[in-house]
Amino acid sequence: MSIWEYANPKRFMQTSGALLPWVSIAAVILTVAGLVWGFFFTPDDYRQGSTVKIIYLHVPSAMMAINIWIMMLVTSIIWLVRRHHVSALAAKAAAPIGLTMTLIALVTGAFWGQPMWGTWWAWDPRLTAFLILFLFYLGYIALWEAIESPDGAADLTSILCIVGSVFALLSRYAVLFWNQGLHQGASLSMDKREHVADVFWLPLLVSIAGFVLGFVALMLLRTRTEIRSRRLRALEARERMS
Amino acid sequence: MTGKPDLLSLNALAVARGGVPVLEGVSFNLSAGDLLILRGPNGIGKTTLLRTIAGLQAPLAGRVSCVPEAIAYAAHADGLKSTLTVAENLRFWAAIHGTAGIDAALEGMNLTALAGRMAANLSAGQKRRLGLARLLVTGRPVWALDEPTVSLDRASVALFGRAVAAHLAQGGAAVIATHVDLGLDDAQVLDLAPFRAFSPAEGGRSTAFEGDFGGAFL
Amino acid sequence: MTGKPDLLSLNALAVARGGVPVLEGVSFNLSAGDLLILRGPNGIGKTTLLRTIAGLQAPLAGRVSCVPEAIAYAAHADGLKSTLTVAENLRFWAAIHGTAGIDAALEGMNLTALAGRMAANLSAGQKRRLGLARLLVTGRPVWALDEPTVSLDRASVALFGRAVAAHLAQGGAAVIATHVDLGLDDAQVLDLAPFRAFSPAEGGRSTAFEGDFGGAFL
Amino acid sequence: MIALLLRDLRLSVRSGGGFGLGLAFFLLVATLVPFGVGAEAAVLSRIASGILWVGALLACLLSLDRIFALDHEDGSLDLLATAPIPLEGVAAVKAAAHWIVTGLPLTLIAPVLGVLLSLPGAGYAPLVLSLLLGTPALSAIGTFGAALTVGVRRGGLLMSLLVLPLYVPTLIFGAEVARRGAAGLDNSTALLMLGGITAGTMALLPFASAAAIRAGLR
Amino acid sequence: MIALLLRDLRLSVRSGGGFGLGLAFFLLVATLVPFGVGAEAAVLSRIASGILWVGALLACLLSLDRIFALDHEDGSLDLLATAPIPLEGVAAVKAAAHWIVTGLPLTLIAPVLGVLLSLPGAGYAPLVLSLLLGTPALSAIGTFGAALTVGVRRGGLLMSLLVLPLYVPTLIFGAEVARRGAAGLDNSTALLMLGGITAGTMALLPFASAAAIRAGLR
Amino acid sequence: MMPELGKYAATVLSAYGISLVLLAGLIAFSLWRSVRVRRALAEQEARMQRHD
Ligand code: HEM
Ligand SMILES: Nc1ncnc2c1ncn2[C@@H]1O[C@H](COP(=O)(O)OP(=O)(O)OP(=O)(O)O)[C@@H](O)[C@H]1O
Ligand SMILES: Nc1ncnc2c1ncn2[C@@H]1O[C@H](COP(=O)(O)OP(=O)(O)OP(=O)(O)O)[C@@H](O)[C@H]1O
Ligand SMILES: [Mg+2]
Ligand SMILES: [Mg+2]
Repeated sequence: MSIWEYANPKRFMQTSGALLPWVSIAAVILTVAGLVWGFFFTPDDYRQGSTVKIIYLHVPSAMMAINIWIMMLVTSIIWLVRRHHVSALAAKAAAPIGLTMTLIALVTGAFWGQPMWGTWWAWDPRLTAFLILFLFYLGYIALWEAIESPDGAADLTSILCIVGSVFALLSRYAVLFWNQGLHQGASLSMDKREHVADVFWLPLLVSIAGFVLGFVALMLLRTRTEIRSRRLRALEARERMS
Repeated sequence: MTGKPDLLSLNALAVARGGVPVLEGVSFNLSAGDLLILRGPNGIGKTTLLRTIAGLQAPLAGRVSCVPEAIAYAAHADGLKSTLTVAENLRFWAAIHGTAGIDAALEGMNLTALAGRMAANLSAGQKRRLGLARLLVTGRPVWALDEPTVSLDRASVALFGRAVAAHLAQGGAAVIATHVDLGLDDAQVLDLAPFRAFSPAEGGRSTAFEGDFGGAFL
Repeated sequence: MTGKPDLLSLNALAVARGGVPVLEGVSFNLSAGDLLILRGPNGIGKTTLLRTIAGLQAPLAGRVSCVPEAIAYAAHADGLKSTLTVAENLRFWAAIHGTAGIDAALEGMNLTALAGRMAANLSAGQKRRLGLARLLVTGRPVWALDEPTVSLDRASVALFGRAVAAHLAQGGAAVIATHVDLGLDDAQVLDLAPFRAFSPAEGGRSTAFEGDFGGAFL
Repeated sequence: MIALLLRDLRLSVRSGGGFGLGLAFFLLVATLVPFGVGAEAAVLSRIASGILWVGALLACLLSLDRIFALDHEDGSLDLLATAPIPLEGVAAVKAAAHWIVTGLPLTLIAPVLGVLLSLPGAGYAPLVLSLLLGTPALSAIGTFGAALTVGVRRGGLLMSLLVLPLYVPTLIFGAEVARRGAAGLDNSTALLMLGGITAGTMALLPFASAAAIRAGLR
Repeated sequence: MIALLLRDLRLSVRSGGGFGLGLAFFLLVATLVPFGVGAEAAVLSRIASGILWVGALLACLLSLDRIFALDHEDGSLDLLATAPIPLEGVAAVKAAAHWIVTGLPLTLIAPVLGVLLSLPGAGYAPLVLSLLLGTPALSAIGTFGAALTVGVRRGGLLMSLLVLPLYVPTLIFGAEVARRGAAGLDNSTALLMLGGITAGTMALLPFASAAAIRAGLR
Repeated sequence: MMPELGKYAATVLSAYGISLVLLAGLIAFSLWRSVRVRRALAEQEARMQRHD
C-alpha cells in the first residue's frame, strides 16, 4: 500500500482516529514530565540563576515554530503536485499551532532577555528572522480566512508558503550581514553538546519530545476538524442547490 | 457535424462552481459553421460551462478538446477601460491578438461614429456593442458568448445576428448562452436542465474527495 | 384619488442625473390604497425619479410633498450584509425603524426556514426576498420600489404581489418601477416616455444655470 | 443608533478584517522602521514615540475606507439616509465604531511595540495617554474624509490626501505629549491642546460628515 | 506585451491616480515624520535615509491594489488570461508598469525630500542609487502580493500584511546601502545583496504571480 | 515543594504562566472547534438523511 493512501480522507479519518488518543496521552506525559523535571528538579545555572528554567519552554517552542513552517512547506508542495486534499488541510490545521509556538518563543525569549541582555528585545539577526516568521504565519492564516473557495484558498496559500519559505530563509541568512547578534548559537548540536550541561540537557530533550508529540496530536485533531468542516460546507452547498 | 474536423468537442464534461458540481455529462462537438445555443434556468451553470470551455477553470471530469487558442470568450463583463476611447480599447485587443486593423470591427458593430468617444461616455448598449466588436478583432474561430445581447436594442440584436452569421459563413463556430431569441435560424439548441449534477446520494459524482470514501466526504 | 388625503404628491417635477435633466413635468398624487406602476425604456429616468421621491436627491424643479418619513425606498441594491444572518439583517432594520418583531416579515416573505442562514449563502432570489422583507419592518405607508421582482421566480413574484396587495389594503400606497407584469389588477400605469426632458434647443429646461444664463452654459 | 453601533462592531469582527488588519499594519510599521534606520537602541529610543504616533495615524488612515464604502456599495447607506435616525447620528456612530475597532486596540498594543523600538521606561504612560486622547480625533476626522469621498471610484488614496493635512495638528500635539513625557518634561500644554482638538472634532465633525454624505449621495 | 505596457501607462496617466497620488503619499510621510519625532536636524539627518526608504516602501504598498484589481473588476483579466500571451508575461509587464508609475518617480523625487529631512550631503547619491536598484524588487514582490489577493473582497489591507514581510530583506539592504553611503562607509556588500534580490525577484516572481492569478480566477 | 527561584522568580513564573496560558488557549480552541464542527456536521447529515 502506498503512503498516498493516507491522503484519502476516509482512510485518514480512520487511522488518525485510532492514533489520536495514544499520541495525545504520550504528548501530555512527556510534556508534563519534561516541564516538571525542568522546573522543579534541576539546579540553577551558576551564571543565569533560575532563568535557565525558561529553556524548557523557549527552545522546544522555537524549534517547533520553524519545523512547523517546514512541514507546511512540504504539505503545500504535495498539494500543488498531487492535489491531495488532506495535505492542504493539514497545512491549514498546522498554521495556528505554529503561530502559537512562535508567540511562546517570542514571549519566553523576551522574558529571558530582560535579565540576561538587559533588554526585552534587540534587533539581533535570529530574533529578527523569527519576527518575520511570525508575520508570515499571520499572513498565511489571514489568506486562508479571506478566500471563500476552499480549493482556491489551498492553491494560493500553498504558493504563498513556498515563496514565503524562500524569504524566510533569506531573511534568516540575510540578517547575518546586517549586524552582530546577541543570541545563542546552536548549542544543541552534537559536537557542541558540552555547551549545555547534562542536568539541563536531559529534561530539555524530554520536553522537546513532548512538544513534538503535542504538535502531532494537535495537528491530527485539527486536521480532522478541517476535514469535517470541509464536508459540512459541501453538504450545505449541496442542500442549497436542491 | 460530419466529415468536417471538430473545432471544439466536449466529452462527458462535469463542471463545479465554488466546490459544488453543477453540471455533469455534457458532450457535444462543433465543427466549422456550427452554432449551439445553451439554454437553462438561472443558476443551472451556463456561465460555469463557458468558463470551463474558455480554459479559465478546470473541469471536474471529462475533457474539453480544441485547437489551442481557438476560443474567443465574452463574459457578462465587457473588459472595457472607461478612460480609453472606443478605438483605443479595440486597438489594444487587436495588438494583443496580433491582428491587423480595427476598421472592419468598428464598421461591423456600427461604432465608426463613436470611435473617438471615451468608453465611460457610452450608453450601456453601445458598451455592449464595443464588447462584441472585440470578438471581431480576436480573429479566433470559436466564439463562446455569455448572454451577448443583454441591454441591446432590437436593431443591435439584428446587427449581432448578422455578425454571427458572417462568422459562421467564414468557417467559424459559436456556442452562445442566452435567455432570449437571437433570430438565428439553423442553430442547434442544448437545454442544460437534464445535465444538472445530482447529489452523491442520488447516484451523482462526488467532488474533490473521490473514490470509495466519496459518500463520506462528498 | 378623491376625498382621501394624499400620501404623496408630485407637482411638475423635473429631475436630473449627472447634471443632465432626464425627466420634467411629472405630476401625480397617491392616496391610501393607490398603486402606481412606472414604465419606460431603459435610461428614461425611473431610478432617478424614485431617488428624488425618496429624498436622496433634490428635484431640479417642482415639488415632492409627503408626510415626513413616510417613504420606504428599495433600490436595485438590497443593502444586505453578507456576514450577518437573515434574522440579524432584518432585526437591524427593525431596530433602526423602531418597529417591533420581525416574525411577520419573515413569514410574509417565506424566509422563516432561512432565518439562521448567512446572507452570503442565499441564492439571488432569496436575497431579493430578504430585501423586500425589509419593507415590511419599516412600517412606512408609501413604498417606492425600483424593479422589485428582479431575479424572483414565479411563485415569489406572486408572494410579492400578495404582500403589496396587503399593504394597500391596510391603507398604504406604492409606486413601483418595473419592466414586467406584476399581476396586480387595480394599478394605474404611468408611462414616462412623454416626460423626457428636451434639450434647451428643443425648448426644454436648462440645468443648473437658470434663466438667461442657461443657453450660454449648455 | 445602538443597533447601528452593534451591527458595525459585529460586522468588523465577522469580516475578519476590522480588528486584525489595522493592528497588523501598525505592528508592521513599527517593525519596519528599525530595518530602515538601523537597530541602534540610542537612535530608536529617541524617535520611538514619534514613529509610533505616525504609525498609528497611518493604520487609522488605511482602515478609513471601510467606514462608508461597504455600506455605499451594497446600498445600505441610501437606506440609512432615508431611515428615521439623523445622518449626524450615523456619522457619529460610525466614528465611534471605527475608534473601537482601530484606535482602541492601537492604543492598547502600543506599549508592546514600544519595546520593539526601545522606548525609554518613562515614555510608556504618556504614549498610551496621548494615543487614548488623540485617536478619537483621528477617527472623527477620518470619518469626515471618508464621507467626502463616498462614491468616488478608487477614492482611497484621494481620501488619504484630504485627510492627512487635517491629521497634522493632532499628530503634532499627540507626539509632543508622548515625547515630552518620555523626556520627563512638562507636557500639560500639549495635553490640553490635544484634548481640545479631540473634543472639538468629536462635537463638530459629525455635522460636516453628514452634510458630505448628503451631497455625495446625489 | 508592449501594447499592454502602453495601455497600463496610459490608463494610469488618464485616471489621474497613478502618478500623482503615490508621490503625494511619499511626500506626506516625509513631512509627517518631523512632526512626529520633532524637528531637531541632528536626529533627523541620522534617520533621514531610513525614513525615506520606509516611506517609499509604504507608497509602493498603497498603490499595489490597482495592479490587478481594476482589470479583475471589469473582466479584462479573464480576457487577458485567454489571450495569446503568457500570463507570466502579463505579470512581468504589470510589475514593470507599476515601477515606471511609482518606483521611478519616487526615486527621482527622493533627493528633494532628503532636503526636508536634513539628509547629509554625502547621502544623496547612495539614496538614489539604492532606490533605483531596490524599487524594481518592490514592484515585483508587490505584483505577487496583488496576484494573491485578486478577487478577495477588500483585499487591500490583507495584501499589505502578506507583502510587508516579503519586503523586509529589500528594505534592510536598501536602507543599509543608503545609510552606510551617507556615513561614508563601505556599502558594496549590501549593494550586491540588493542587486541580487532585485534580479532574483524579477526573474522568478512573475511565475509565482501567474500561478496565483490562475488559481485566483477559478 | 516550590523551588527557590531567587530574584528572577517573577521573570520565570510569568514566562511559564504566559506560555501555559497560550498553550491551554490553543488546545481549548482546537477542542471547542472540533466539538462544534462535529456537532454541526452530525446535524446536517441527519437533516439531509431526512430529506433524501
Ligand atoms: C525575544 C527574544 C528571543 C527570541 C525571538 C529567540 C528565538 C530563538 C530561536 C528562533 C531559536 C532557534 C531554535 C532552532 O533553531 O531550533 C532559539 C534558540 C535558543 N535560544 Fe532564543 N530567542 C530569544 C531570546 C533568548 C534568550 C534571552 C536566551 C538566553 C539568554 C535564549 C537562549 C536560547 C537557546 C539556549 C537556544 C537554543 C540554541 C540552539 O540549540 O539552537 N534565547 N531562540
Ligand atoms: N462565486 C460563487 N461561489 C459559489 N457558488 C457560485 C458562485 N457563483 C455562482 N455560484 C453557483 O453556481 C451555480 C451555477 O452558476 P452560473 O453562474 O454558472 O449559472 P448560470 O447558468 O450562468 O446562471 P445565469 O443565467 O443567472 O447567468 C449557481 O447555482 C450559483 O448559485
Ligand atoms: N452616474 C451617472 N452619471 C451620469 N449620468 C447617468 C448616471 N447614471 C445614469 N445616468 C443617465 O441618466 C439617465 C437616467 O438614468 P436612470 O438610471 O434614472 O434610468 P432608468 O429609467 O432607471 O433605467 P433602467 O430601466 O435601466 O433602470 C440615463 O440616460 C443614464 O444614461
Ligand atoms: Mg451566467
Ligand atoms: Mg433603474
